Amino acid sequence: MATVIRSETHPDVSEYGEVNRDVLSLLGKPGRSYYILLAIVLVVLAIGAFAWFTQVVLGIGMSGLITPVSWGAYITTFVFWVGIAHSGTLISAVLFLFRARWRQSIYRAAEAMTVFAVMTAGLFPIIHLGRPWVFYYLLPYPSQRQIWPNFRSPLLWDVFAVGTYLTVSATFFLLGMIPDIAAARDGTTVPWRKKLYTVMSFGWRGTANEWRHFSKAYLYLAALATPLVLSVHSVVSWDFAMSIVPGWHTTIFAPYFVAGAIFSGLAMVITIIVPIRKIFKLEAYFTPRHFDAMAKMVLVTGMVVFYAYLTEFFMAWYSFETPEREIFVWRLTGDYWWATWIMLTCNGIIPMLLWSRKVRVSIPALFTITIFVNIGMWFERFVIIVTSLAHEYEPWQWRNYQPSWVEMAIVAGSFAWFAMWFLLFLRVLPAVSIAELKEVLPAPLRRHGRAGVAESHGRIGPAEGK
Amino acid sequence: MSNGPNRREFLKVLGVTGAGAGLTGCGTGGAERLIPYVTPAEEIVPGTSTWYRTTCRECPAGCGMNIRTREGRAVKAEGNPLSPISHGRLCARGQASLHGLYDPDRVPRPLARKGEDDWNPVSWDDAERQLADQLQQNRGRTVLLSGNYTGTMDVLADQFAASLGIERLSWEPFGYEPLRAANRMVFGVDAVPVNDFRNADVVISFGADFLETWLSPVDYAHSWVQSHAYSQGRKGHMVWVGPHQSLTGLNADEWLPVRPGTEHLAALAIARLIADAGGNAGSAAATIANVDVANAAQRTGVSVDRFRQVARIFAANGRSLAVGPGVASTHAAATAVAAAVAILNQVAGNIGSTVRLENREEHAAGTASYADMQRLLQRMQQGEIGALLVHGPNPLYNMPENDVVEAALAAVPFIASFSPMLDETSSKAHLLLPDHHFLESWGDFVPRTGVTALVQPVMTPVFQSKQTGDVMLSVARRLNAPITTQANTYYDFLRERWARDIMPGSGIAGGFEDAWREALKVGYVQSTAPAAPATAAASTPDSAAGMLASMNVMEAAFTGEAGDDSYYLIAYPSYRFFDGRLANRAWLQELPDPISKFCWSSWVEINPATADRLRIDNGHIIEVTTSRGTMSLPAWRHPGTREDTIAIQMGQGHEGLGRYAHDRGVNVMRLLEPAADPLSGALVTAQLRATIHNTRKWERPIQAGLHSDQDGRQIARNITLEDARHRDEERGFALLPITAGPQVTPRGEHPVRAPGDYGRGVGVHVEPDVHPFDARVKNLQGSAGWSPTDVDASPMGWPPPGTHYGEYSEAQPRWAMAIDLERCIGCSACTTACYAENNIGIVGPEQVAKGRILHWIRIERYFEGEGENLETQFLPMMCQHCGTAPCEPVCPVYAAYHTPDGLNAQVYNRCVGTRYCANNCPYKVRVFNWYSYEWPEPLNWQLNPDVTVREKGVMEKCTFCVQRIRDAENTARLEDRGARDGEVTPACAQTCPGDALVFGNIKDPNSRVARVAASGRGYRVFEGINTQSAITYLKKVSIHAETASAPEAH
Amino acid sequence: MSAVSSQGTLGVYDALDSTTATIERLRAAGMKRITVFSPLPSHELEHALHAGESPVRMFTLVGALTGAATGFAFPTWASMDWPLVTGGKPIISGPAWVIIAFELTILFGALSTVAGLFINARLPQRRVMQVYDPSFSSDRFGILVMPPSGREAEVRDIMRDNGAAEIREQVQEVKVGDL
Amino acid sequence: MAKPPNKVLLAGAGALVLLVVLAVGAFTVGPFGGGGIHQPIAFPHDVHAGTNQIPCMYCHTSADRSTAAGIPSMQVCAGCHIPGGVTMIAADSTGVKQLEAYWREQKPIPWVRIHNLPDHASFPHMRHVNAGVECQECHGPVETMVEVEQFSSLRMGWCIECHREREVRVDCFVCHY
Repeated sequence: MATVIRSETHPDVSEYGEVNRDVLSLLGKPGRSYYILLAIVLVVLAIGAFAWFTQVVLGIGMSGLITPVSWGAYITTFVFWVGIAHSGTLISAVLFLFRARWRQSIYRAAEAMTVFAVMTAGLFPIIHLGRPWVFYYLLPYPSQRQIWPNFRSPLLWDVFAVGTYLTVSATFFLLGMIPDIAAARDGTTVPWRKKLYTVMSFGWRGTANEWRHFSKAYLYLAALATPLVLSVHSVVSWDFAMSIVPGWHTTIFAPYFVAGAIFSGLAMVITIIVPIRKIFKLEAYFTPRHFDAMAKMVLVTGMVVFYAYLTEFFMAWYSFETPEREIFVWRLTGDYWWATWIMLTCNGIIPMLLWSRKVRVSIPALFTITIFVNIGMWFERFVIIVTSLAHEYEPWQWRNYQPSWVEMAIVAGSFAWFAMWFLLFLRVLPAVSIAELKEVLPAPLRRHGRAGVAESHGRIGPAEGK
Repeated sequence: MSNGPNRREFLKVLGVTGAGAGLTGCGTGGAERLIPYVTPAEEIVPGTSTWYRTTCRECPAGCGMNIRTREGRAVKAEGNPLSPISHGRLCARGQASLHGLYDPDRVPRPLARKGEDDWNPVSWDDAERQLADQLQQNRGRTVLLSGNYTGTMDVLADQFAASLGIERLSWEPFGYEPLRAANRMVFGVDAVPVNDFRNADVVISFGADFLETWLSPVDYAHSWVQSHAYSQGRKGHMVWVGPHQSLTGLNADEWLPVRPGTEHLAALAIARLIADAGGNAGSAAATIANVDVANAAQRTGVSVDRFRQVARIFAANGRSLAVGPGVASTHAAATAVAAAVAILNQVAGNIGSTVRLENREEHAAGTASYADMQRLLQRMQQGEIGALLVHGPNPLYNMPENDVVEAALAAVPFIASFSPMLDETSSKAHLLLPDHHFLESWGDFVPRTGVTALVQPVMTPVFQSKQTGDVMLSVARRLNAPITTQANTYYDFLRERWARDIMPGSGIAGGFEDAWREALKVGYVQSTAPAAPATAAASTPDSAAGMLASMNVMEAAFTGEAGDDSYYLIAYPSYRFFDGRLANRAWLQELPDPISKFCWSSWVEINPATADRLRIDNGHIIEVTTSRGTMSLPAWRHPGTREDTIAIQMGQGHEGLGRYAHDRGVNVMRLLEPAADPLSGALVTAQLRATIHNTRKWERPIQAGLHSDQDGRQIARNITLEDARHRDEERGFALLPITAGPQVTPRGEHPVRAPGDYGRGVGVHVEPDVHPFDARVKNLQGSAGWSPTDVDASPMGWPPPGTHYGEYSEAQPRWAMAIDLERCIGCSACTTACYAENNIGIVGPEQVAKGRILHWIRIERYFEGEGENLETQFLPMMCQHCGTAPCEPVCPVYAAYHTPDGLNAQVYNRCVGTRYCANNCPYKVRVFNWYSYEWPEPLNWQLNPDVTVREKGVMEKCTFCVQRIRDAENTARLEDRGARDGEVTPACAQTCPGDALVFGNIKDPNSRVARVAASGRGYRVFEGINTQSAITYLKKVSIHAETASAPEAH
Repeated sequence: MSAVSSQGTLGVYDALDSTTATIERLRAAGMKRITVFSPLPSHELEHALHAGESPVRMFTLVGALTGAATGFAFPTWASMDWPLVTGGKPIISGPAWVIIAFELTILFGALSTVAGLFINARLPQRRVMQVYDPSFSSDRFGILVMPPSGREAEVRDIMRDNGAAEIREQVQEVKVGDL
Repeated sequence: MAKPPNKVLLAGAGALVLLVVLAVGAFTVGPFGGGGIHQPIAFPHDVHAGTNQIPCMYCHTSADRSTAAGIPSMQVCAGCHIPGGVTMIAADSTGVKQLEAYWREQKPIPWVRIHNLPDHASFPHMRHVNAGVECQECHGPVETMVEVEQFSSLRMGWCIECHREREVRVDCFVCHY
């Protein structure tokens, strides 16, 4: 034991067994604060559920939606959650393909976030329907009516895109977790956990053969998930861009939305990981290096988004289209100026602080900035959706929208819904990837020393650069 | 004892189809009962419509009506195409008469007062006995206060009154006393003039809102549009003189915003200028000679040049007409205005041509003036009246100084009201004897001399009401009154009188019975001998002479403080509620007012410049104070109001009447002093100056259409007369016909005029060209995001290439519409007709304020310019049935798609309510059922059984009345032929008084719509988006339009 | 008498290099049926085992192609089945199908990848082998060999020589109950 | 090679399938209102239309000229059974006695609707009758039914099937407006 070789990303973790111990310790009996938090979340969720119930029984008129602005907070929140979902897949799949070293400890939490965010997002298209009880008309299933849905509609593309995204991201999430659940299975004595993990680990034993196919399957899933992540938010953006609404009908929407999604998703990852790291004392796994890397990506995507804003204004001016021009002037100066300026400040100006490395490695600063980004990104969708509809072609039908208590309760409930799943996830499933973390730790070797490391460095070596 | 409608009685006649088809569920909830007729009425075939002719009694105009009934229920009102009054059209009030019939707040049965707001139901027998007792006791001390009785009812009331010692008083709040007084003075004829708008190329209105409420608005609107609208290269002209523009004023080409109270000076100045140029002043020469034009200009605030201009047009044309004053311009010098108008007509040589002085029976000498009413109140207060019978008028609402009216009513020991509604006055009565609604009644009415129209019941009574004529006869019999009739029912009495007076020894072979049947089928009879035209009297009475001598210096006084925050207060009649009697019609409350677009409320109209000065925005709550008190109501910035004037509409602010009218807005009468015009006895409505105070409180205005500015988007366009002429000539048929079109042809046994007597033009079909600039812009837009059009962009171009598949073939028709903005007067009758036809939900004030009104067709009203240059454009906007509809491809479930016959369909039962289609509709004509809207019993009886009732969560919009298309197709099929042009008319086009909307298959080049759409004035809204809409608008021809050397582009 | 016995020898290791070394030696000794347990995927182990390319990729490819084909064929068929024109667009609106096809490519591809994994890795397993040690999912490696009868000692020696922390003999490959 | 799936999994999948089936089924099953419905008077269609060969349109008079086929007025019943106020033809039967009671009171018979088309679908009888569709094709062999039962499902697929077969319009807006 002459030299102890340390992982560059996780210098405070040295042994495989330690990873298992640390990670699986999260699955112990939660403390009181956990239950208090869960109770609060459930209360908010119940309020949201009640609001939805009222809306279903009485009619969608319970929302603040009106004739020109027939999409509002629901679709805003839908796009928001789809956006949040994106970073999870990005971190797990895209960074996996790019072999980014720093993803291992955070990707599980990010992936969980993806799945839960899509589960949350997926509710909103149903919530916002006038007749949610016939939502299944949107599904292409054979019925006695002999009629099929309209494949030309961007909303149907949404059904396909979001449905695929939910399926694939959930698969990716659950599949990637199989070895870890096996580890949890092996490490627990609690009967219900044992049962659950046995089922969810599909009898995983960690044989070399299983690993061989698993690695490949994981790689191909990652390869499929990467274009999927781009397509989903493109399709969501086409809900708007395929229309002829001034302020919606623009070709830059797909890349602009994807950048925005990654931007907001990464911000959300930071927002979530900061408290988890603190509460569960996972400082050894979520190091400043991780935050620095994520903050850089937030900065880059933030600048793409801000550039897209400016491009929109330029194109509106350049188009010489009266309605197009006026909608953008109106956004800045009209009745919803505050929303627009919240969006510009939170997404365009505040993230500029991340140019400073000091800010990037300061956890409290990052936490604050990412919360602003989350707010800003919600308002970005609000601005796009509401201002465009409130100020369309026909001046006679210009009218402003104001969310009702039902909408606010449902939107708050959606956060609770997401939080509920996340809280349950933290206590039930391994929140940090055990197997993959081991990959970035130095392999346990009989013969220690440089030579041994060099010989077996493969993917394990700590000596590699970033 | 239920106070509800006669549900069971009704079911007997319901027949076989369920009332009001609903979308909810699949009919699995419980077994539905089928109630057959015991003995079927001969003409009723279940599932088909039966039409009845009758006469509208919602206002004193008396329009001929066709009522469509299904299984014994009246479901739709339309104009009787044979009627010389309605010309087959109706206004919104007429359309809404069904809501009077099915008003859920009608007094369901006779009621006797038990206490304050507490009533005992009594039998008709009891009620009549009580009435008879009271009449017996109060012989000689009884007054019958009625509305405007004409014809047989007048005869009966006379007999009834004479035989029982009852004094009669007929009073209409809109009595037009100054017109009668002035004609008495100038011509010695106590008559309201008959105005021939059809032959008047130039019209000057001194505050007469003849398109809304003035005398016979449907007739006038129809006739005026014929002469005024651009046609075959020429166009009429209209000048509005007054401080405030009502709907009629907004339709004028020119506005002379004279100071309130000076309309007569303007009229005299114009008359003087015409006389100077050689006009024949006749007996008024002396009056005219005194007129100082410069002085008039100074006092009215209008330049001499403007007067000169107007005078030149008015005189040079030879076919001109001056009308006025209206109710709103009845100020202290109103009689002088009427006299000056008469003089102006005389000078311009219109007497005998466009103006005829005949005794109009409905405004005959018997009609009481406001001053008469004041005297009656005095007598009531002094205890001279023992019993008061009220049938029609609602003095407690319609007269100022309501405390006095209330005290007078309280001083009468016995009041019986025949009102079918518990209005303000009848709620003070001791006995309620609800009259039938006119659609349940027999009767006749004389809308104009020489025309006697029949009123016949179209269905069995909804409630246990009884016709007042029957009550009179029955009571007279009980008291053994010496009446000279054998008739026991009013029906018999009516026939008796018709056999005696109207059609004596009728020349028809079958005798009276056949003649009677024929009259019922036609709806009216015309007397053969025309009334002798009145001639100017040789001498004028002394009072008149005095007035005529001094009228050139007369100026109506306005009381109240003069000052910076004090404004002339104009109270003007409501197009929707008339004098307020129709305020409980939910359709009318929900109908955006044609002027302000407010619904369900009152508002005060303030000039935008004034409003700016006081920092008032639409929706600010304003306190308006006069000597009679203060009222708070929302402000609306109306550029058609003088800066020193504010205006409030009459008709709202009811304390009774029913759930829809109660406590909505304010009753402006409460702000007025009880002043009567000394010469005519009319109520002076323009009398006060009011102060206004901005409370700075803002409430969301209950208004449809918050923006009156087109924002340069060229939605409602206009064109100069020269350009319109030029463009039509370019097309090779300068004489493009758009004349009074074919009426809807209601099937059934009633004879109607044969269609096809219209197309007198040249049937040349020319493709509407795309202006080269438009084409270029379209291509430019292609690079900015829009697809350039590469398919036939005309409305005939459906289906576009690439979509020919399955049933989509060239052989199918394409239903389309042409809308002539020249002919749209903004009256919104189409909107109400659409509500009636299509079971559109009534959402109520809160929802309207949010913007959830469900109208399928709306009238957009845009203002441009200000002051004398104010240009108002009305534009009916409904689903454009675009060939490349943006709403369709975005629907994920095919609820929106295009039918093979070119309709933009909305399939309710498929709709899941994503509302994407509404977002993507540039015209914003799709409306959404935010809730399930319900109709209280028995309003739901009106629901059209051919149209699905929509539930919550479903998108809906104009369907071009597809049920009528299908109906016509079904009928045509039965007769083994195709549908004929003119056979399908949507409800909106059917009722349009101006015939602005033309519907048909545009693929048929000979169809009327194809020919109208080919006009040089044709354009389509937002053509640049390439929606290829099926609706072609024809530009309004305006003197404010810019000469189009620069072609307009979107 | 070269039948493979149903009883095996299990070597448990603490270090990766000793595991790989043991495998190399066992292979050199001609041992077949070597089952290796590992807490993490490791190229070294795969390399030592001379494992071939996983066939999962074929599943992915076939699934994805099926998805793409379905994505074009199904909307086309469904639109022709009941042709309804929307917005004046052709019944077969090719460009719109691309999105459907794309999503189905991913969906089918992903699902068949999972199927490929499950089929190839013989998952799910209801029960786990008796020999399985919970530490295999934590920090230890295991090698199970089914030596031909008579060569058990040879196997044991190889394991011991290459640093096995523990050697269990005569273990059964049978599966017993839930873990 | 896969082992029998876990019981929990199986149960979960089963529950999910059941849920979907129920949800879809609840909304797609058409209105069947035929069985077990009894009319106020047990009117024997088999006797009238079968034995006595009375044509359908003798009673349902408006089927060829209106959207509604029409329920015969009581006058039609009375015309045969109670001509001139004297009860004849099967005067002893319960049904005719019941009819007589209704007729004396001049009260309509509250027949129960058997063929209940959803309200958002319009079905013009005349178009179908005039196109040569026999009543029986939709209403079944009424002339053999003692008590009329719903014969066809009246679901959309059933309509469409026939429309496609006969190559008539299947455009949504033909029936739904």
